[in-house]
Amino acid sequence: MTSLVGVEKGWRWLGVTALIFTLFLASLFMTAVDVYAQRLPRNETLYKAGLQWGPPSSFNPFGANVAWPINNELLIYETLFAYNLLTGELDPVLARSYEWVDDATLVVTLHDGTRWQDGAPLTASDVAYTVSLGDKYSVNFSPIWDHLTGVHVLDDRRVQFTLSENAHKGMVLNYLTTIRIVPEHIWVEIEAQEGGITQFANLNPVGSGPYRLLRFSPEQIVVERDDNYWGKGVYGTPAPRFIVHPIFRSNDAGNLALERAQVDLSQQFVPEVWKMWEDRGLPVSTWFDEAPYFIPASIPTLFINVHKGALANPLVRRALAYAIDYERIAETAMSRYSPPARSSMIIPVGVPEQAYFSEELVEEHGWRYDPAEAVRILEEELGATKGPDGIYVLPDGTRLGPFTVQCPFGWTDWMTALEIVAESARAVGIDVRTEFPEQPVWNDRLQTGNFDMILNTPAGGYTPAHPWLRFRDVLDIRGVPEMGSIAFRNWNRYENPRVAELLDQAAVATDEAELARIYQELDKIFMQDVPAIPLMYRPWEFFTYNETYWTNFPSDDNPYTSPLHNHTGVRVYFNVRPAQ
Amino acid sequence: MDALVSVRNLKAYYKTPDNQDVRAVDGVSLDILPGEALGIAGESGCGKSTLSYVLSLFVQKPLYIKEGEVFVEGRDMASFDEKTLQREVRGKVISVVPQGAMNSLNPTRKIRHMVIDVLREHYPEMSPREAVERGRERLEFLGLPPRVLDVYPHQLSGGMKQRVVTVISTLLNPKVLIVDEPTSALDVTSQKIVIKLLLDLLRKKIIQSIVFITHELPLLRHVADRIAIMYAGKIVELGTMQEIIFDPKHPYTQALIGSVLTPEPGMKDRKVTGIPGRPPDMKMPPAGCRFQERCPQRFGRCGEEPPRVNVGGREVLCWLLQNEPASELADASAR
Amino acid sequence: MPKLIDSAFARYLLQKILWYVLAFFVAVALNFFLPRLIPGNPVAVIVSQMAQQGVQSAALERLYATYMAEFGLDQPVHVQFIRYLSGVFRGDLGTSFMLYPSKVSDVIRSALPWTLALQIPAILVGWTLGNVLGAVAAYKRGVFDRTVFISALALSRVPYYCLAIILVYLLAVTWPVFPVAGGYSFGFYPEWSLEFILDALYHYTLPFLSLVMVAIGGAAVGMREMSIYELGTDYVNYAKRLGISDAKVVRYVFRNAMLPQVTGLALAFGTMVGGALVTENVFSYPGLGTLLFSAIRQNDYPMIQGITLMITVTVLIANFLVEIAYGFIDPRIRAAQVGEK
Amino acid sequence: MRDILRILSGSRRFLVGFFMFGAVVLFAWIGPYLIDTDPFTRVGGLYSPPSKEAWLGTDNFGRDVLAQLMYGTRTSLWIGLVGGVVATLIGVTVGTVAGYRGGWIEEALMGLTNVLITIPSIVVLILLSIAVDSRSATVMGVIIGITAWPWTARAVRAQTSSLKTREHIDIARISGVGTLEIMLVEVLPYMLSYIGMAFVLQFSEGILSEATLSMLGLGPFQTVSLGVMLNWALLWEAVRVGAWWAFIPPTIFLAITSFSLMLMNAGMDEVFNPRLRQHQ
Amino acid sequence: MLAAAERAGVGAGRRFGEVILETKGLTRVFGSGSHRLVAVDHVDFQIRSGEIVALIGESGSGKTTMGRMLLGLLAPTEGQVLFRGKDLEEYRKRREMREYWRSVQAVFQDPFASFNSFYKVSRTLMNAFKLLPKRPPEDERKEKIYRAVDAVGLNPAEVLDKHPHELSGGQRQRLMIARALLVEPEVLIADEPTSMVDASSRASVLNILLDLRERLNLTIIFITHDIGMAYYTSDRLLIMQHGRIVEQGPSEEIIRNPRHEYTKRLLSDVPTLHQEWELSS
Repeated sequence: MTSLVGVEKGWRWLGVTALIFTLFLASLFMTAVDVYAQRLPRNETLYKAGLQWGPPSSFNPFGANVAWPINNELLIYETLFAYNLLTGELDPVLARSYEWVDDATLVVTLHDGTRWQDGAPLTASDVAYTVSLGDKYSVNFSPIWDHLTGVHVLDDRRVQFTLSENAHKGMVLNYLTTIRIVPEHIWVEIEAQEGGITQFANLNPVGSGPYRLLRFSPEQIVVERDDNYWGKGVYGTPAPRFIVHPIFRSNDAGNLALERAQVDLSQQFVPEVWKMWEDRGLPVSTWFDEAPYFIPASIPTLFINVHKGALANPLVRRALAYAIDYERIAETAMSRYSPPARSSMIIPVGVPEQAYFSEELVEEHGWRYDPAEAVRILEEELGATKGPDGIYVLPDGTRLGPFTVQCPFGWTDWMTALEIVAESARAVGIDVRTEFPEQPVWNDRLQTGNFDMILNTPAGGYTPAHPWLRFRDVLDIRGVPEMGSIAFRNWNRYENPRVAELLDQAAVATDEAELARIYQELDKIFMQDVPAIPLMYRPWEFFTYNETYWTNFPSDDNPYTSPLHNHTGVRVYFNVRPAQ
Repeated sequence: MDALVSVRNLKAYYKTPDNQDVRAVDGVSLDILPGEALGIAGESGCGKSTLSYVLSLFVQKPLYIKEGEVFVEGRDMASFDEKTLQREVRGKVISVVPQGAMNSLNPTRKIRHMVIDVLREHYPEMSPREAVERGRERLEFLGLPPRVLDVYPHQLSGGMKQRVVTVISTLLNPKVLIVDEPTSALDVTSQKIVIKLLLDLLRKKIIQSIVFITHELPLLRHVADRIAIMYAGKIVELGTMQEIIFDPKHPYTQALIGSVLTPEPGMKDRKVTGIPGRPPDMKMPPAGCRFQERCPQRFGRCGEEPPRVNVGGREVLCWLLQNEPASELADASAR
Repeated sequence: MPKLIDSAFARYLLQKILWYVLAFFVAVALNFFLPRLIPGNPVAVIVSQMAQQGVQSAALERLYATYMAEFGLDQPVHVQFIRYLSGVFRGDLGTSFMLYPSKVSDVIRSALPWTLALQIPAILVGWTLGNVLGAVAAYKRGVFDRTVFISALALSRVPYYCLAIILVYLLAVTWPVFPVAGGYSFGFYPEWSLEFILDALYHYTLPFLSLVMVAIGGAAVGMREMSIYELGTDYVNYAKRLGISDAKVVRYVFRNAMLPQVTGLALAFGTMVGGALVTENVFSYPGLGTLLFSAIRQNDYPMIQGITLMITVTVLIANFLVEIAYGFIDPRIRAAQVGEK
Repeated sequence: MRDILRILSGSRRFLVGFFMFGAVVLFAWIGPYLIDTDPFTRVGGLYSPPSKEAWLGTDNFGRDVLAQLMYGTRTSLWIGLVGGVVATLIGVTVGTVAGYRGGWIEEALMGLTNVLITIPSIVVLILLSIAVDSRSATVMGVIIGITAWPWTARAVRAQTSSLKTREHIDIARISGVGTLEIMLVEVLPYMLSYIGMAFVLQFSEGILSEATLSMLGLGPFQTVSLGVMLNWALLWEAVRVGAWWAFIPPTIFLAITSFSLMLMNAGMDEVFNPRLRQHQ
Repeated sequence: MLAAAERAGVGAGRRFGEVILETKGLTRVFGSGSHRLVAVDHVDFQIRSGEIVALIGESGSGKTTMGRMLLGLLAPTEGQVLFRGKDLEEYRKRREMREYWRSVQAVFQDPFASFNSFYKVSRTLMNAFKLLPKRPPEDERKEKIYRAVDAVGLNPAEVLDKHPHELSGGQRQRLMIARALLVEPEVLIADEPTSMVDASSRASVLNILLDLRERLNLTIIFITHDIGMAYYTSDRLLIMQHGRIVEQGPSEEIIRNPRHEYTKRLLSDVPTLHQEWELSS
C-alpha cells in the first residue's frame, strides 16, 4: 500500500511552488520597468500598422486571406505598374512603359535587368505565365480574361496583350497594376505539386521586390531589405533595413503605439487625428495638415431596398436623402476626413475622377441636407401626414418606418454615421433605427438583399477603371441574381434598362468629353431614382505618420508620391530618412 | 478525600445574538471525587452538556461563566492562564469523550496523526515514532487492534470509532474523564463494549474518576456510584446510585424513573407514566421551582421562591422535603 | 484496508471514463451544429473580405464558387458532420476559413501557449493567495474578516475586463509604466533569450494582475466560508478539548477547508475561457481568446469548432483529473467513490 | 413569506445589499423622469468632459453619458432579471423533477445537466447570441438564462433528493396528495430560501454575462446597456484619449449592481445557512 | 387509559381477529453489482386484526424498509404485501392507493419532520381528508379534527392554529396520531414513534396508542430498535437481523426465554433497572 502520507508532502510541494512563483513574480516587477528595449535596431527599422489584423497565414498573392505585405504593398512581389492616385497615371514598377499599338493590342516593356530574389532573371515569359494563371484558375485577377484573348511574349522584355472585342481598356490597365508577377520557374513546380495555386500558403515567398520576408508570427510580420534588389539602379535603395508590421487586435492599441512612436506609419483610423499635433504637439502628420487630412477615394453608400414597402417609392427615398445631415457625418463620424457627401457617384475632389463631376447637374437633380425640403416632399408630393408619434404616414396608411439601417459591428466610423442617419431621419419624421450585427450576418443580409437600408462601399479600391466600376456596381442589374441569392454588387437589385447601354458605351469610349457625358447621364439617373445615398467620402487607405524616427514622408507639401500603401506607396521607403 | 474537580454555585450562560442570556447551567455545585464514577442524568436541554464543557475547562464563546468557581485539584481555574490550561490541564488532568464521537476525528487524517498530535502537544520532546509506539501499547493494553492507527476515521465502525476516541482521550492518563452521551447512536452491542472499555480504564487506574453524562438511567444504574439529576439548569437531586434509582425523592426524578422501559419480566405489567408539559424557557425561567409547572405535587410555595438544597441526608431541590430550619439551608448553600 | 488501486476503484474509473466520453460526444455534436446556426455563409465572408481589399466584383463571383466547393460547403449537412467527425479522430480539425490555408490545429497550437501561460499562473496564484486570505479572515474574524470578506466579494464581482480596462487606463495610459497591449514588443521574435522573456513578462504583468485580483476575490470568499464551517466542527472542538494548540488545530482546519476549494480550482479552469476571451481582447494579448473572437467575427466554422472542442476537451480532462485526484487527497470522497461503507 | 423578510432584515449584509440594489434600481427607473435628456440624442461634442450641461460628459457620439447610464442600467437589470428568472425556472423545474422522480428520469435529466455544465457556457452564449437574428434585451436575457440553468438544476436536484426523504413527504403521500402537489407544496417551499439565493446569484451572473457579451460586440441591438457603453468606450478609444467618464461610470455601476446582489446573497446565506451564524 | 392491573396478562389471553396484513416472501434489494444490498430478505409474517406487533431491529436491519413497503411507499423487489388477502400491487396498478391508505396509516419517527413547517399544523391534518372518496364539508372536517385532537389528549383550540415549531415533540407526535386516526384506519404503522420524544413525554404517546387499540380495535405495528418499549407495548415481537426475521413470538415469551442467539445477545446487552448486567469481559 502506498502510504497516503504522500498527501502531506503534496501540500508542502504546493507551498514550495507558490513560493517560487511569488519570487518569480517579484523579480519580474523589479526588472520589468527597465527592459523595454527593442531588439531590431530602431534606427534601421520602420514600423507600420493597420494593414494586417489577423495572424498571417498565406503569402500567396493569388490565395484568399493574403497577408501583408503581399496583398497590400509591392515589397516582395511587384506589379508591372502602380496607379498614381494624384495623377491618374500608371507609374512604372517592373515595367518601364506601355503602348497601345492599336485598340486591341497593348505592349508592355519591362525594365532592363529585372531579377528574382533568388537570382534568376525576370523576363517577359514570367509576366505572360503569371497573367495566364488567371485564365487557368479562378483567382482575384481572373476577370482580366473577360477583356483579353491572349498574352504573348514578344521578346525577353516585351509582352503583348491582345484585347477582346468591346473590352474595357481601363479594366485591363487596372489589372496591370494589381497582378503580382510571380516567378514561372517556381510556380510551375507549385502547380505540379499542389494541383492548383490557390490553396498554397507560400510561406517562403520569392519575389522581385526590394524586401524579403524575414519572419512572421501571429503578432508581427518582419521583412528585411534585399540588398541585391534589381531596381537599385532605377529606384535607389530603400532606407529602412527592416519593416515590421505589428498585428494589433484593436484600433486603440495601434493608435496608442503611433502616438508613442512605436509605430511610424499607420493605416488605422484615428479619430480627430489633428489633436495629436495641435493639442499634444506630437510629431504626427497626415497628407493635408488641415481637413480633410486624407485624400478621399471611396464612397461608403447607403443602399436602400428599392423593392420593399414604402422604400420602393423614389420620393420617400428622396425625402430621406434630404433629411440626412451630411455635414455632421463628415464632421463627427469621419472626423472631418471627408467633405460633406454630395448626391453623386463621382468623388468630387482630390482624385482624378473629379473631372467627371458636374456641379450643375447635382444642383439641378441632386439633393442636400435640407429637412424642410424633406418635409415638403413628404407632405406635398407624397401627401403624408404626421402621426401622433411624430412619424409620417402615407395616404395609403403605410407608416414610414420603423426601418433599420445596418453596418457591421465595430466599424466605428460607419456606426457613427448610421447613428446620425437614424437620428436625422427621425427628426424629420421617418422612423429609422440602427442595427449593428456581426460582420458575417451583415454580409449575409447585404448579399441576399435582406435589409431596409445597409451601408457598404461599392467598388472599393482605386483604379484606372473608376468611376465606371462604381456605376456598374451600384446601377447595373446584369448578372446580379435575385433577392435571396448571393450578389456581389447592386445589392438592392436596382434596375434601369438605360444603365446597361450607357455602361457599355463608357467601356469602349476613348474620348474624355464623351466619357464625361456618359458618366453624367448615369449620375443623373442615380440622382433621380435615389437607389442609394452616398454618406461620406473615405480615404481608401489612411496614411498617418509619426516622424520621431523617420522623416520625409510624402504630403501635400512634398508630394513625391501618392499617400498610399499599395501601388506607389513603395516609393515611400525609398524616400524616408532617419530622423536627426 | 479532596475533590479532583469542584464547581461552586456555577452559572454558565450562552449569549444569544440579540444579547439575551440562555441560562444553561444556573447555580450548580458539584464535586468529582477520586475513584468514583459519577453520573449526570437529564433530558435534552437540561444543561448537562454545558456542564460537561465547564467541567472540562473548555468555555468558548458564546458560552461564558456568569458566576461561580471551578476548582481543579483545589486550584481556582480563574488563576490559570490559557496556555497552562491548554498544555497542563486539558487532556492531562481532565479529559473528555465528547458527544458525537463519530465526528470527533479529523476525517482526512489517519488515527496515528491524532495520537502523535495529542502526545507531542503535551510532551514536545517525544518523537512521532515514540508517540505512535505509546499509542500502540495503549491500544494493545486495552485489547484494541493496533492497526487502527493506520486507517482513516471513516474506515472504522461507529463502535470502534467511539472506542478509539476513548483511547485517544486517555492517552495522557488524565485524572478525570468526562464522557458525554457515550452510547447514543450506537447499537446496543457496541454500547456495551464501549461501557466496558470505560470501566476498564477506571479499573486499570489509567484514569481516577469518570463522569457519565447521559439520559439513560438504566445505564447509570450499572456504572455509576453517584448520580446527579439535572433539570432546567439545576441539579435537582444528587445521591448514591441506590438512592436515586430505587428511592428517588424529587418528583422529577420519580417521573424519570417511572418512564423507563426496559425488557425485563414484569415491566410489561407496570403502567408507565409520563410528565405532561415541557421544560421552561431557559431565557426566562419561572420564579420559584423550575419544575413547578409540570409537578403533580406542586403547592403554593413552589411558585414563590426557588427551593434550596436539602441536605438532611439527601440532596434534593424540592419544597416538599424542605423541613429543616433555614439556618441549615444557608449552611448547605455555602458548602 | 483498501489498496489505492483495487477493482472497485478500477470499476469506478471505468464508469467515469465512459461518462466523460459521452459528454465528449455531445460536445462534439454541439460544436458542430451551433456554429452553423450563425446566419451567413463563411465563404461569402471570405470573398467579401477580398472586396474590402479592393478585389472587384467580377472576380468575387468566380472565387465564391471555387471556395464553396473547396470547403465542402456545397455538401449536405450530415455529410459535412461525418467528415468532421472522422477528421476529429484523425486529429485533423480542418482548414481555417479566415486564416486560409492554415490548418486549424496549427493555429491553435501557436495560440494555446499564450493563453495557458496567462491563465494557469494567474488562476493558481489567485487561488493560493485567495485561500490564504480567506483562511486568515475566517480565523481572525472581527474587523479584519469583515474587511476581507467585503472586499473579496466586491473584487470577485468586478468583471475581469473592467479591472483590465481600469488597469490599462491607470498604469499604461495615464501613468505609462506598462505597455498597453500585446504579448511582447514588436521587433522581438519569440525565442528563449533572457531579453525576450523579460520583455514578455513585462507585457504579461497587467493582464496577469487583472486576472489574479479577481481570482483572489473568488477563492477568498469560498475559503472563508469553508474555514468557518470547519472551525465549528466536532473534531476541532475535540482537538481543542484535548489541549491541542490553536496553531495546530488551524492547520487541520485549513487543510480540510482547502479540499473543496480544489474543486473550485477545476471550475476556474473551466471558466477560464470566458475570462481569457475578453481579457485577451482588452490587452490585445495573443491567445485562444482573441483567436476565437476573430473566428466568430468571420464565421470561421472550423476554427470555432476547433477552439471550442479544444476548450471542452481541456475542461473535461481537467474535471476528470480533479475528480480522481480529489479522491486521493480526501479519503472521505475516495470512500464514497468506490462505494465503501 | 413575511417571516422570511423579517429574518432577512436581521442580516446587515442583506440590508446593505438590498438598499444598494434598491438605489441602483431607483436610479435606473426614476432617473430618466428627473433628467429630461434622450440617451440617443447628441448634446455635445465627442467625449466632452463632464460639465454643467452633461454631468458625466458625453460619449463617442456626443450623447449624454448620464442619460445613457440610466437607460443602460435599466437594460442591464432587465437582461439580468430575465436571465435569472429563466435560469431559475428551468433549473428548479429540471432539478425538482429529477430529484423527486428519481430513476431513469433523474439519470437522463442529470446526464443532460452535467454535459451542459462541462461545455463552457461562454462558448454556447457567444454562438447562440450570434445565431439569433434579432437580439432584443429580452431575447438576450433568455439566451443567458438557457445557458445558466444547469448549476441551479444540479443544486436543486441535490436538495430535492434529500428533502424527498423527509417524513412530511411520506405523510403527504399516505394522505393521498398527488405528485405535482407534493412537489409544489411540500418540496418547493423548503427550497424557497435556496431558490431565492440561486436566483439572486443568477441575476447577478446574468448582468455580468450581458456585459461580457456586449464587450465582445454581441450586445442588444437598438438599445444601450452597461456592457454596450463599455464596449463603445473601448471601440472609440476612450481609454487612449483619457475619457474616463465613458468607461468608469458603467464599470462602477456593473460592479455595484452585481456586488449588491452578491451581498444580498451572502446575507441570505448568513440567515438561511445556520453554520455561518455566530452562535452554535 | 388502562390501569396497570387491567393490563396484566393481556398479551397471552387476548383473542385476535382474522389476518389483516400479511407478507409473503417480501424482499427488497437496493443497488446492484458490488453495491447490491438486500435490505429485506424473504420475510413472511401475518398480523391479525387488533393485534399489536413490534418489529425490532438495530440500524441496518431493514426494519424501516419493511415499514415503507408495508405502507406502499416503496415497491418490493420480490414478494407480496397482502391486505385482507388483496395484493398491494393490485391497489398500485389500479391506482387505488388511496383506498389502501384509508385502511393503513402511519406515524413516523421525527414528529418535526413529519410536518411541513411552512404551514399551520391543521393543514397537515386537513390533508388526510383527501383520502376519502367524497370530501366531507368544511364543518364536518373541522369537527372531526377537533375530536381526533381531543382524543389524543390535546386542546384543539390551543394547538391547531400553531406552526409545528411552536409545539413540543410530544405534542407534535400526538397530533400525528390524531392525523392518522382521521380516516379511521384499521392498521397503524408506528415507525420509532417515540425515539425523538423526550423520555418524560414518551409514556403519554405510547399510552394513547395502547388506548386506541382498546377503543377502536386498531391493529398497530411498532417498528423500533428499543426492545424495552417494544416489550411494554406489544403482544408479539418480530426480531429482525440483516433483513430476516430471526425470531418471533409473544412478547412475554421472548423476553423470558429468548431462543435465537441474536435475541439473546440483544437482551443481554441492554441495561435494565432490576437485573444484573454482565460487564466483566
